[in-house]
Parts: sequence; structure tokens; C-alpha cells
Amino acid sequence: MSDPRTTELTNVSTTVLGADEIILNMGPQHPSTHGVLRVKLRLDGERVVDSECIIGYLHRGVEKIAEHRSYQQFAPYVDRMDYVAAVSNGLGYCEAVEKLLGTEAPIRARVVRTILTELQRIASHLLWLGTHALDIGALTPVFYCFREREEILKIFEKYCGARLTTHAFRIGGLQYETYDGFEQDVKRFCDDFAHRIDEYETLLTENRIWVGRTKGVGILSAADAIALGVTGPVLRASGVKWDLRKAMPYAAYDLYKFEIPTRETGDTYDRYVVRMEEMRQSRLICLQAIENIPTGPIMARIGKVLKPPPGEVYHSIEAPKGELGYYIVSDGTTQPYRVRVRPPSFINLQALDKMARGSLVADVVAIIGTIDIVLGEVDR
Amino acid sequence: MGAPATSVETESMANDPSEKDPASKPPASAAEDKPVAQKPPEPPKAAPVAANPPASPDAPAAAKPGIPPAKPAAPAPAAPAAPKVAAPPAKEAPPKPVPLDNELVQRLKTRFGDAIREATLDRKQAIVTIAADQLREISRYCRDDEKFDMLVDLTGVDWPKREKRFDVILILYSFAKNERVRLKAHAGESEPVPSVCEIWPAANWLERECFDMFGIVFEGHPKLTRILMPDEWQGYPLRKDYDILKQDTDWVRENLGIESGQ
Amino acid sequence: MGLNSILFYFFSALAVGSAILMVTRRNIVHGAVYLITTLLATAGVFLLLQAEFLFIVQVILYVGGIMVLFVFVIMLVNLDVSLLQYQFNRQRFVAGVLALALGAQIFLAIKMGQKSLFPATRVPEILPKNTEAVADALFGRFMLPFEIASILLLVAMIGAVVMAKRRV
Amino acid sequence: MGHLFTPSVMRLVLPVLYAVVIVAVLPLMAGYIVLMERKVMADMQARLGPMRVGPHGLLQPIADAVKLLLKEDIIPDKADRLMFWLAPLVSVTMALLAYAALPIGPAFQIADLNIGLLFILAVSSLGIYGIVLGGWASNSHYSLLGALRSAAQLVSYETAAGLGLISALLLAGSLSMKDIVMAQYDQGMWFIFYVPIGFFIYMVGSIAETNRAPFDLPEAESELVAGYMTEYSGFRWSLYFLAEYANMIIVAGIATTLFLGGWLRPFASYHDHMPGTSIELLDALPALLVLGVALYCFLLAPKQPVKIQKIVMGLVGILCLAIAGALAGSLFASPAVLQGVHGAFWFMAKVFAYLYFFLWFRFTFPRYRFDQLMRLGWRFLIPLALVNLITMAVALLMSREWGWSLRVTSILAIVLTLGVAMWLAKNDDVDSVVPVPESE
Repeated sequence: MSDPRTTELTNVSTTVLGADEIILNMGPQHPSTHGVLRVKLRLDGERVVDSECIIGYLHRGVEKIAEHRSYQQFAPYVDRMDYVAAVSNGLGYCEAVEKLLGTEAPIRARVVRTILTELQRIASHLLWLGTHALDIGALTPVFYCFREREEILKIFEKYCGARLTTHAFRIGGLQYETYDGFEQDVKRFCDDFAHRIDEYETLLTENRIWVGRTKGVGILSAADAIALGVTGPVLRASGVKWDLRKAMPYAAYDLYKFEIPTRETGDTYDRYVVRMEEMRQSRLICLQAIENIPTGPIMARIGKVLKPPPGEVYHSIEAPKGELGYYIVSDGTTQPYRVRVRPPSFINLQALDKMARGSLVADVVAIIGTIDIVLGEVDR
Repeated sequence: MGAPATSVETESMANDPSEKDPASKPPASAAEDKPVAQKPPEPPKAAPVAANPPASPDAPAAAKPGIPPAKPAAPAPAAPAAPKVAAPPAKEAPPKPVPLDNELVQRLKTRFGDAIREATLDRKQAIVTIAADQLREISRYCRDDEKFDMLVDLTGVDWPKREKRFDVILILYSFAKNERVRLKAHAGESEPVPSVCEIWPAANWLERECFDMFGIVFEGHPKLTRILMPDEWQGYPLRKDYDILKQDTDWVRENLGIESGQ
Repeated sequence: MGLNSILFYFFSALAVGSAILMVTRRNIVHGAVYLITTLLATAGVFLLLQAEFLFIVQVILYVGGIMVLFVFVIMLVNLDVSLLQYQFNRQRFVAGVLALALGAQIFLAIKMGQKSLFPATRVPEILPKNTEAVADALFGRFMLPFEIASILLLVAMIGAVVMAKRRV
Repeated sequence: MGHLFTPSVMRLVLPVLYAVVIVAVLPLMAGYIVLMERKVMADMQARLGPMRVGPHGLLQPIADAVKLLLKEDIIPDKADRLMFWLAPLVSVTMALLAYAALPIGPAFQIADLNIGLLFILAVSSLGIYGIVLGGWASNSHYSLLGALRSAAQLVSYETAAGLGLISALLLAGSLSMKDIVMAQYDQGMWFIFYVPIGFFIYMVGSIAETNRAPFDLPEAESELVAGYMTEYSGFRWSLYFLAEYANMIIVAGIATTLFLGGWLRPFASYHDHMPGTSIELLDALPALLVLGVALYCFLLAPKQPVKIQKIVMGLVGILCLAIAGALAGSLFASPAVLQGVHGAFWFMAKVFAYLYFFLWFRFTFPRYRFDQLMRLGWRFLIPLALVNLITMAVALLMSREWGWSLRVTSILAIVLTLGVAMWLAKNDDVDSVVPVPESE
């Protein structure tokens, strides 16, 4: 059936409202909306009066599918939600089901999981930095970022055979032992990454135009952030020092020392600085972790057929975009009764209207970039 | 918004003494002379078990123990015929849900009386079942007095066999106490649930999605319309009685004019 | 009929032609473009008279500056509103009288200048560099009028800014 | 036949000949500048750039040109046909017209007008019509918005660039391009050293004037799709493209002539006044440089994967060899020929160096927002240019009246202008936050 929204979509509707307000449609095929997101902006001249996000173009009904698959079979679907950070999706889901079963992955599995998740965090932030800088007009960083991200994807491919939707973890631990040379690869990447990230900083951080385009743009106060349920780097840039890896440690995060970067004003520039610092911290975690990966089994002793006793659990991890939570209800059969995914991008995107109000059209592009959303996760 | 006190949280699992898994020896002891990347001494029994493919999806393996007899191509484990473990080792069963009675629940009970139906601890997570019509007052109390200042998630679960079929789940988190609590309210088929948008603006989209997926009406919501599905979509997808196949055949017949898409 | 006179007739014909076209066009942007061609043609005539500085000033000031603002205004203000307004032409009589007076003047000019219609004499090859000449006049002898004019312009600019400020 | 070569006819034929050469070479040069841009961009972004068409992508511009010619030329139905057809023409003709006064070599100049610089400025300011009419004629909301924005940008930055030029004109004393270069030759110092801030202002102004690098907002991809060029396609679009690159070369040419000593070889005046050895290293440099390029091509030729690429690489090598020969040969010919041939080389070298800066800016800086762009133009560049003009004039006066050497006074002027620049930048933070009105 023809969906009225798509037909009315392409033409630029300049219905005149109020004095000289016009409605400007951005997307869903817009170069800088990071996927199929449509933003209806009500403009007064160049200034945004209010914005309304229209989503759902990438809705695949992941939660409905979950109710017709066994626990293990649903794991690959989880990677397709936030396809930029598939490894951390997998970690969240596996740990939630392990909690549902009441078991815990062995220490070796937890350490390897931590390393891969932190590498995935760097890769996700790199992709964010590249596309965000491209939206604002800096043509070069995107190529540097993708060059580094390529190294990480190579490690993933060597470990579990896939680069993007990796399905790297299994419920209860790991499927594969780490390949020979895993530690050397990660070490080489971390050593090389140190001065790479300084390269990006020299290119952008003190760049007058970059500062001009990002400072004071899309400000979100700490109170608004908490009220809107925003989590992750966006929340930390508004001054709230809260990170699930410290607040409720999971996997092997309690074994390693790392900082939580926060900033005060919560504008686009602060979110940029917070994410750059987070990449450095992730690198430190990886270095600490590969020093000694404890030996031992990589899989908890859970049977081949998983039938968790009836009940429910909510478990969340610190995904690159924010708090990624899984609320799983089990009715004792091999298939989950209900799987609810708490998508950080979906809830962070809700804050777009608060940030975009009063800014210019060119800034909306920067604001969408700085929230770092992936539409696969927003629409599920 | 001080740094969250890392007091003993009710549901963090790191430092819970009772559940220490024997395998996770403190890393310090594992550190001495660990040969680089050496294979674990004996192939852990669990590896082959998990190696061969899980039972085929549509035949729930619950009834058939071990190798299902009717399987034509019995997937002989590729690994050398490790001794077939007679029965999967005794799994540690998760703790049974146990009624919960900490200060939070007491304060809630004194404040709202029988509106607090029951409070349980399932897998070390606090769940408080409340009356739907008191939802807004309880939420305001939780946010203002109990400092649960972040609405982590709001969603629904459909239990068609129960007379009040929907569960509305609110997951709250307190930065000060670094604690989570889950409010559960039962709502009938067409029974409106008070919206918590004014308390937590985060609820705006979450409630719209809940309405979109289940059809639960949140009265007091500024703009309760579908958020993920197209606006004129019929039916509520996440309901248990929502038949995907029927939906598909209707759409195919209506748009493509052929009988069935399967 | 030297190269000069050929060019002269070309430029003047161009100027007159585009002026007529400008007036008769319905589409206002076409009118603006023809106005620009008229101004450029007159600049060409200046060049023929070896007045290079005047040529450049005409091009930069009129065509490069003022006409750009004209075109700006034409495009920003949506024109269909102004076209709909009732075009008054009750001053038909006054327009007629003025046209007659102008016609008489042109006729007189042509009659008196009969002889110079076909310029026999050659314009002297090299005129003194007129940029310097203009500069001397402007900043030398006519210093005072130049200053007065610039103050006048300044006042006008400030007035415009003040008026615009209030509405924003 | 005799009268064919009378001086007046010769005065006519030579410029026409030069004009034909320039108009023929220009599209080729514009194409190769595009290739240079893509190669430099690739080099800065850790990748290779076009490698497939011809050796190292050398035939890419020809391929682009053929593609553009074959592409379908769409005219939007409700577009204003006359304007739609006229706009790119205006843009290109104005861009080509400006080459009339550009002195590539001492002899190689189409027309040495005594108002040379003003002529180029006037003609390049007419280029705005091409953009504005193009935007208006394509009858789409986006292209009109883009056209008006780029016109506003051009108008405001023309003033800044113009004032930057005037500060150099003070030293030259004449508008004719040839005299300006000769003035730099007589004073033995390129004007960039006397008035570097003027050069800086002109460079920033010229970048904005050609809609490039941090100021390429009118066709910023993310907001206005492709600005005024959205509705154009095929050959018409390539006219706009040619106009943009021609403008770039003109702007580079003006900067070279005014600030970098046109066709003068570095240390030109010392070479002539102090006889020293007749053929100094600098004279031989151009020949050696091109020879090096030729050798490199020959070295690379056998390694090319495809046979055709080997041949083309060989041809390029031979071409460079020929140029090197000409450069070396002219060393022994009469000084006039020497100055002519080497002058052209040095002029082109400086132009390409200047263009390299254009490209460099484009790949390092993000894009200005439109209001920041206008604020930078009006509240920083133009006041700075005025101050620079005044201080330079005072410096000139001091050196003429009190006999101090111009170098000393100009350093004084530079220091003063820099002080003002710092003050300007500090108190009115050019990139200050856009005052967000308190909405509800």
C-alpha cells in the first residue's frame, strides 16, 4: 500500500506557516542523516523553530522475531540492530541470557570479550568521527578513521570470520579460542593507534573553523539529559560522570583501571572531546587486558539446549552509543517469551528536538552527527 | 550529581560472594609463568558439547535426551569421539524468585498501602508490582523522594491468557544510590494507563512505541501516535495473537492481487 | 569608415536596441539583463573614446555593483505579488507631453550635429593617461566637493542601516 | 603581401594569436588542475587517487571531458530557457575575458592595458551574474537559495580582496600588470615581503571569491545539494566547472603578478645587477627540474601494467624532455628569449604553487557556516584590509619623506597591522556563538 509519507516526501513542501515559517524536509535520503531518518524542521528564516523526527523506515520487527527463535538462534539478529557496534550488542545479549540462566562466563571468556568490545568501541567511535567531520565539511579525517577501523575489522575477521555482523560471542562464553598472534595483533594496533589519534586531534581540536562550527551548538544541560534518559558520551559530555562499566561492572571491567572522561557544557565540541578521550581509555583497557589473558575454559558448563527457568531479567552494558539494555522474559521453554531491547540511539535521538531548537539549519546536520545514532538500532 | 557511590548494589554481580564460579580464580594467581598463548592443557569437555549445531529450531529438543533417534544424518561430532557425556552436568539453577522486603518496599507500602501488590527479587533484581491507576503518583514519588531520576526503559509484555493481559514495565535507575528497580503494572485490553511523560520526558517516545506495538493507551500523553509502523497500519505487531502470516497474505492479496505470498 | 566608427555604430545600436527591449519585456529579469547590456554598451562607447578609466568605473560600479543589488532585490522579492497590482496609467496626457519634448530635443541634436554624423577626423592616437588625469582632478582641484559628496554618501548609508535595524 | 606584416596589423595578429593559444590551452589546463586536485587530495588522505585511466590517471581529464560532452543536457521544464542557456555562457566568457591582461611572460601578454588590474577585477566581478541567473533560471527553491548565498559571499569578499590588492598597488604605482612586475624588479623585492598581510587578505578573499575550500558553502553538499549548479548537467555544467577553474587560475595569476613577482625569477634583480657568473644555478633550475620529471617518466614507463599506459608514459616523458630542451636552449639564446621562456616557466610555477595552497586548505579545513562566513568577511577581513592599507600608506610616506628604507618602515607597518588584527580577533571573537534567542 502506498505509504503517504513516502510520496509526500521528495518534494520540498514550502507550506507557509505563521509569518514566514517554512517546513523543510531533511531525509530520509539525505546525505548526512546517517541512514533512513527523516527530520521535519519548521524554520523561521534560517532558525529552527521545532523539529520532528519520523522514523520506522528500517523497522524489521526484531523483537517479534525473537519470540519465534531459540536463545542461540536469536544471537545473530542482535548484531543487525546497531550494525556499527555488533560485538557489544552480542556481549549485552549473551550476558543477559547468562544472567537469566544464573551462570557466568569463565574468566578467560570474560577477558577476551572485554578486549573485543573495547576494540569495537574504538571502531564505532572512529566511524562516528569520520562521518561527523565529513558532515561539517572536513574531507580528510574520514579516510584516516577508516584506515584505523580497517585494522580492527581485520582482527575481528581473523577471530570470528566476519568483519561487521560478527556474532563473536555465544551464550555462556566463546565459541572460538583466540587465534595464535591475537595478542600481538591487538598490541600492534594499540601501539600504532596512540599517535594516530593525536593526528586527528591536530587536524580538528584546535582548528578554528571546527571549534566555530561545534562550540555552543546543540547544548544539552545535565538535567535535561537525565530527564530525557540520554546515556553514553552525550550524557557524560553534559557533566554527569556515569558509566555502566564503572557503576555496574560486567564482563571483566572491574579488573582494569580506566578513566571516565566528562565535560561540562554539553555542546557538540564537548561530545567530540569526550569520545576522543574514550577512544584513548579503551586503548588503555585493551593494553592492560592483553598483558595476561588468564588460561582456562572458554565456555561455561551449560547444556546444548537452553531452557532457563521462568522469570525475567534486565541486563545492560555500556555500548558505544549509550546504555544498551536487554529485558528478557522466559517462560521455561527454549524460546524467550519476550525480548525487549533498550536502544540507546532511539532514546538519545529523542533529545534532538531539545538540542536543535533555536539553532541554524547547518547546525542540525552537526547535531544529528554528534548524537551518533544508527538507524538500525533506532528502528529495530 | 555526585559520583555514584559504589555501595553494595542489590543486583551487581561482580562482588557477590555466594556465586563465585570455581573456574574464575583471581587473575593474580593465573599470572605466574603463563606460557604465551599456549592451548589450555586438556580440551575442556564443554567445547565439543557446544560445537555441534544446536537442535533444529522447530523440533524443541526438550523431550529427546542426547542424540535424537529419528535424525537422518546424525551430526557425528567432528572432534575425535570425545566420551559422550551421559547427561549435561548439573547446571547451577538460578535462585528462585523470592519475596523482597527491603526498606524501599516498606516505604512504598506505608505510602501507598495496597496499591503495592507484591515485591519479588528475581535473579537478584527488585520487581515491584503496582496498581495501574496509581502509576503516576508512585512514579512521581519514586523520582522525587526515592531519587530514581532516570527512566531507563518503559515497555510492555503481552500475557493473553490473563484477564488483565498487558504488563507495563518501567525500569528506573537512581544515580545517587546506583540502584535499579522495576515497576510492573497490569493493564487490561482497552484499559488506559496513566502516562508518565510529565515526570520523565524520556517516556514520550517509549510510550508511543508501547502504544504502537501493543495498543496500550497512555492517557495524558501529548501526541500518542504510531512511531515505528506506518500511520495507517492495522493491528498491533507485538501482541501474541498478531498473526504475521495473515498480515502478509492480506497485504499480498490487497496490493499484488495474488492469493498467497508463501 | 575606420574600425572605430564601425565599433561605435555597433555599440550604440546595441545600447539603443537593448534599452527598447528592456522597457518592453514582461519578465522583469529579462528586463534587468537587457539593462545590463545597455550599460555595457555605453561602457564600450567610453572605451572607444580612449576613456579607459571611465570604461572601468562604468563596468565595476554600474554593472558589477548596482545592478547586482538590482538583481538581488528582483529575486528576493517574489514578483508575482507586484505584477497583480493594478497598473495605473491615468497620466497618459502628461507622458505624451514629456515624450514630445524629448523628441524635439533629439531631433534638434541630430540636425545640429549633422556634420559629425560620419566622423572624418581621427581621434588622436594616445591621450594622456586619463587615470592620472582623473585622479589629479578628483583629489587635486576638486578636493572639497569630493569630501562633501563622500559625507553625503556616508549619511545615506547610516540612514539605511538605522532603518533596516529597526525592522529586524 | 608586404602590408600584411605592417606594425598595426602585427599589433593585432599577435594578441589574437595569444588569445587563441590561451583559450585552447585553458580547458586542458583546467582539466589537469582537476586531476592535480584529486591526486593531491588522495595523497593527503592516504590513498592513490585516479590510477586507472592512463598511467597514474594522466588521461583522466580527457576521459572526464568526453563523458561531460556525451552526458544528456537536461533543461528543467518550467525553467526560463533564455536565462538557463545564457547563465553558464556569461560565467565562462567573463572568466576567459580576464586573461586579456594577465602577463604570463614579459612578451606573452594579450593586451597591456594601462588599467590592467582594474579590468581583471571588473570582469571577474561580472561572473556573479552567471551564478545568480543560473540559480534563478533553474526554478528550484534550493538552487535559488544557493545562488543568492554565493552572490552575497562574492560581493562581500570582493571588497576584502580588492583592498588587499590596493595595498600592493601603493608600492607599484601603476595599474598596468607589466609595470607592477617591473616595479618589483626595480625595487628588488617581491611585494609579498613588503605587505604580507595584504597577501594573506587577498588569498582568503580569493578563496571565498571562487567559492572554494572552507567557503564553499553555496554548494555545501549537506544543506543545499549543489547550490546553483543543481539543475545543470552535461556540457552546460562543465561550462560552470570550467569557469570556476579558470577563475582559480586568474586569481592565482593576479596574486603571482602582484605579490610574487610575476614572471621574475627569484633574485632576478641581483642576477642582472651583479654580473657574477653568467649562468647561475637559478637559471638552469627550470631545465633541470623538467629534465628530472622526464627521467622519472621514463623510469616509470616500463613498470606500467597496461601496454597503452607504457606508450602514454613514454610520450609524456618525451614531452617533458622537449620542454627541458627548450628551457636549456633558451639559456644560450638572446636574453629576451631567455626572459620570455623562463618567465613563462616561473609564472606557471608560482601559479601552481598558489593553487596547491588552495587545495591544501580544501582538505584540511571544515566548512564555515554562512553567518560565520559573512561575519569573518565584514567584521574581520575588511577592517583589517583598511588598517593594512593605511599603515602601508604611512610606511610609504615615511620612506619617501624621511628617506628611511622601505623595508624598515614596512616592517613597522606589518607589526602595527598584526597588533590590530590580534585586537580585532580577540574582542570580537569571529567564531563567537550565534546568540540563540530564548525560545519557550
